[in-house]
Amino acid sequence: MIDKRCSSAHEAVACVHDGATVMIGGFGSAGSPVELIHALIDHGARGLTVISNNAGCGRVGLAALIEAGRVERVVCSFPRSADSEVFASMYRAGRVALDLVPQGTLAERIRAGGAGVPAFYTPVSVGTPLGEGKERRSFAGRECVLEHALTADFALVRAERADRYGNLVYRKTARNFGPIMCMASRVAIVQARRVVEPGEIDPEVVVTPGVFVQRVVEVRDPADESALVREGRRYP
Amino acid sequence: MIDKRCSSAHEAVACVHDGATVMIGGFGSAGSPVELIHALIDHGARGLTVISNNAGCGRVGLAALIEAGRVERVVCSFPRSADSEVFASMYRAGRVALDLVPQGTLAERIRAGGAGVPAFYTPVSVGTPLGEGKERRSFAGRECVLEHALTADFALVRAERADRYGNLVYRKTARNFGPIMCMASRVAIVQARRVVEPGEIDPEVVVTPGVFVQRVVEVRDPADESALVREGRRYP
Amino acid sequence: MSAHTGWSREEMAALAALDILDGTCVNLGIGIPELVAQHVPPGRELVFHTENGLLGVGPPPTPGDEDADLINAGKKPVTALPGAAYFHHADSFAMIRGGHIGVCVLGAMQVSATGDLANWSTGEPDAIPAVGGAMDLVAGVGRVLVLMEHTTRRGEPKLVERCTLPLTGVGVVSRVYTNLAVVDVAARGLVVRRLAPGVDIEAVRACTGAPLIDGRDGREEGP
Amino acid sequence: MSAHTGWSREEMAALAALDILDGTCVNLGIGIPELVAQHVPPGRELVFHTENGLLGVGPPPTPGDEDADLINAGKKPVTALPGAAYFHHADSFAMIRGGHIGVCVLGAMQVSATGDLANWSTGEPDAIPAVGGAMDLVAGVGRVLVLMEHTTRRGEPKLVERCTLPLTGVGVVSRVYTNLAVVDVAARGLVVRRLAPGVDIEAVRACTGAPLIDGRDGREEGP
Repeated sequence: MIDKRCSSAHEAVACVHDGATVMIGGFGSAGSPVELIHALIDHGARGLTVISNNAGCGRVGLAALIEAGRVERVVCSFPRSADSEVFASMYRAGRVALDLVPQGTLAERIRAGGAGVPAFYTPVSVGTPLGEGKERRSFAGRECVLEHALTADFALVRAERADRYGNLVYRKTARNFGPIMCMASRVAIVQARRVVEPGEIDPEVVVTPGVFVQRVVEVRDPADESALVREGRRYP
Repeated sequence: MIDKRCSSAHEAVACVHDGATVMIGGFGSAGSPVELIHALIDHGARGLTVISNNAGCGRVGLAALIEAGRVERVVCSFPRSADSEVFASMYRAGRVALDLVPQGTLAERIRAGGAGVPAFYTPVSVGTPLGEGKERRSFAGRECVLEHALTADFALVRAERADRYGNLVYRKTARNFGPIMCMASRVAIVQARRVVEPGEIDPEVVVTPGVFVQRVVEVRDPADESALVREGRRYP
Repeated sequence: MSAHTGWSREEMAALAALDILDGTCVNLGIGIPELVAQHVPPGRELVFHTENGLLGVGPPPTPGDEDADLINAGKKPVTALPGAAYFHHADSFAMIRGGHIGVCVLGAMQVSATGDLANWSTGEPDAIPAVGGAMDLVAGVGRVLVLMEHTTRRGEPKLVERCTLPLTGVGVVSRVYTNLAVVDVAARGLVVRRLAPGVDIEAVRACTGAPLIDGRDGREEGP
Repeated sequence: MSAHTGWSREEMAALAALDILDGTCVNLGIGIPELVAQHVPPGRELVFHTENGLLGVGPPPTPGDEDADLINAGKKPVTALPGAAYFHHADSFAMIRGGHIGVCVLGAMQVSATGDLANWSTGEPDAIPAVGGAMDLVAGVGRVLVLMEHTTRRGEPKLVERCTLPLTGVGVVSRVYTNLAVVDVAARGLVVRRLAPGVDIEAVRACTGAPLIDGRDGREEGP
């Protein structure tokens, strides 16, 4: 029987090894898999490369993972926000490296990684500092750059509902990077507010088919990361 | 007010011009927009390039469009089936040209066209006759070919429900090429079994957001193309 | 001339909103551009896209009704209108890069006479670089409108011959709305289409870093 | 030796099914491979994928319950099991090309000693060329199993040194199940793993177009 359920967030992330590349879902706090990230901090894996849209807020979630010194490199589009002091100070101290990628290029590179497309051309970033050093080519008179697929060993993703096959639906704009990160990672680890029986999710509305998901853990009352940040919480 | 509804299939396809490139949804008969194709036959546009997975069955739908001599070229993955005599005889008579494309490459080229990606690399077709003449490049030791995006002037697509914004949901495996063809065409023309009020389609389950759709027509009882073929029907 | 002479931010947003055709799908950048949504002229329906995965963005929720899972690209709580749709990031940027979004309205640090845009980096060595979706928007959206003050707080021109700050895109801006003027980026240069009340074109030229062609109604043909 | 000596098609399908691990996501080609779904050993759960947009394909519907909108890649009516999911073609082939489908089972016209596969074109000049998803499957799926008769109807070998028919993919086949034998494509050549009851390896060699290594249990180490 196929059963991708884990009994705890700690069990779900136990497979993450030192030096792994980990995609982390969420756009700001929406969709941030806070419980999985905290379990990963407890787990202790280090030397991680994190691929995520942002670089964490406050001193919880991804910011706490970075603060704990576990992250060598962040690949993201927007590591700056009102509450991103942790990344800023670690970056300025040379303790974390940054690959800055335009947001749509980041999303498309992740999708390409999941879809078996090793590289593609895009006009985005041509003529800008982020386009420098990239291979150029013109299509129908438009200059483009070559972009390479991103893949990861693991993805940490928050969903709304899941079943034991790993089928997922998300909630509102918390969907964001979850579906493509599940596609692009060897082991997609998902926390869902509810884990339901197969068939309870209408096959027409599944957003992430189970084939893209390897581990599922129910987290009934996930923390609202933005609330934790407002309250000044830190982890651990 | 945004209102993409048309009062008839004939009105919906009236904009198709001679020489246009037209994507036609469906996989076999599932999702084939029979009423729109028949309206296009009545409309009379000729010199068309059709992009579709198949090349029609029996003497209705796409087969009838080809039989009427309106199609100069078909871009597809599988123009052969038990009931595809029309394409076969027109092809052998030199009256329709064929670009044969592996099915996944066809789908990805269409998606790329809709997503503003002019070209991408894929390992599919390397070392085969369909890979001959294509530009080659190796990524991580794997040989790939360069594939170019496909776009179209128009798409004819069948959906299950639509609203006046053009939001769409599909039914079962009739979804197939519809979503990506709406993305890749300048004017996506959609027949839906029901056109509903905005808000009646849950925003979480929309498959094709309205921004990809330009025209919507309600066809309450669409013909089952496979039944028409079994019955030996022809159009007109 | 003070940066706050002329139109208010609200007025600038209203002017931009007036120029967006009925039925257009619009992406609004963070900051002043967000005000555009409040100034859609009566009788027009625009659909607002936010790149974090929602088409059909509605007004902010009433206090207490915020939903942490329903935010815009600026990470502010929003609502979804009837007829909205949620989608993932790759689909969202397929809309942008694929040319399906008709207009985007962005803030800017500098705009050049040829429509180059600089709006993502101050270029300062200790700044944390952050680009978000700006480069994707300017590369993919059909018409890029810029809303900005005419000069920096220190009075330096933001409309310039060439941008000195790191670029977001090359030749991408269509029209600029400042507190002083509405300026088109045309093949022959920057063309003033409209001046704020009480503002003189020579005064605008004095705080602009590139030549301005006077293209106001009755003065000259459009580009 | 007649092509119909040895295992029946049902037996070949059952042998292939035995080799597919619990929990695998499987794509079945049109024809003999479709039989594999009926021979999943008790206690194993496989998820069947059809490239036209369904994961969780169930058995054929009872007559009268067919749904024209619910078909497989062979355009035959199917059902969807609890836990199924529908998706569009680009997502479906993202699963295939992206390596998410563990096994595919295909028919073949020829398989070479190095695992080249020819299964889409007879190469005849008047044939209507049609490729479908075969090239995508062999390029993307981790393990490609072939189910085929050992020879053509005219008795010609289908396991050959080099394919003479147009290729579907180069070096893609892992294992071949014929009516006579189970044969692995290994680095050192074709290795016979099992023979059908009453079939002699020399007889198999006689109707095979490439050298066969005898790798049956107890005879030799695996590749």
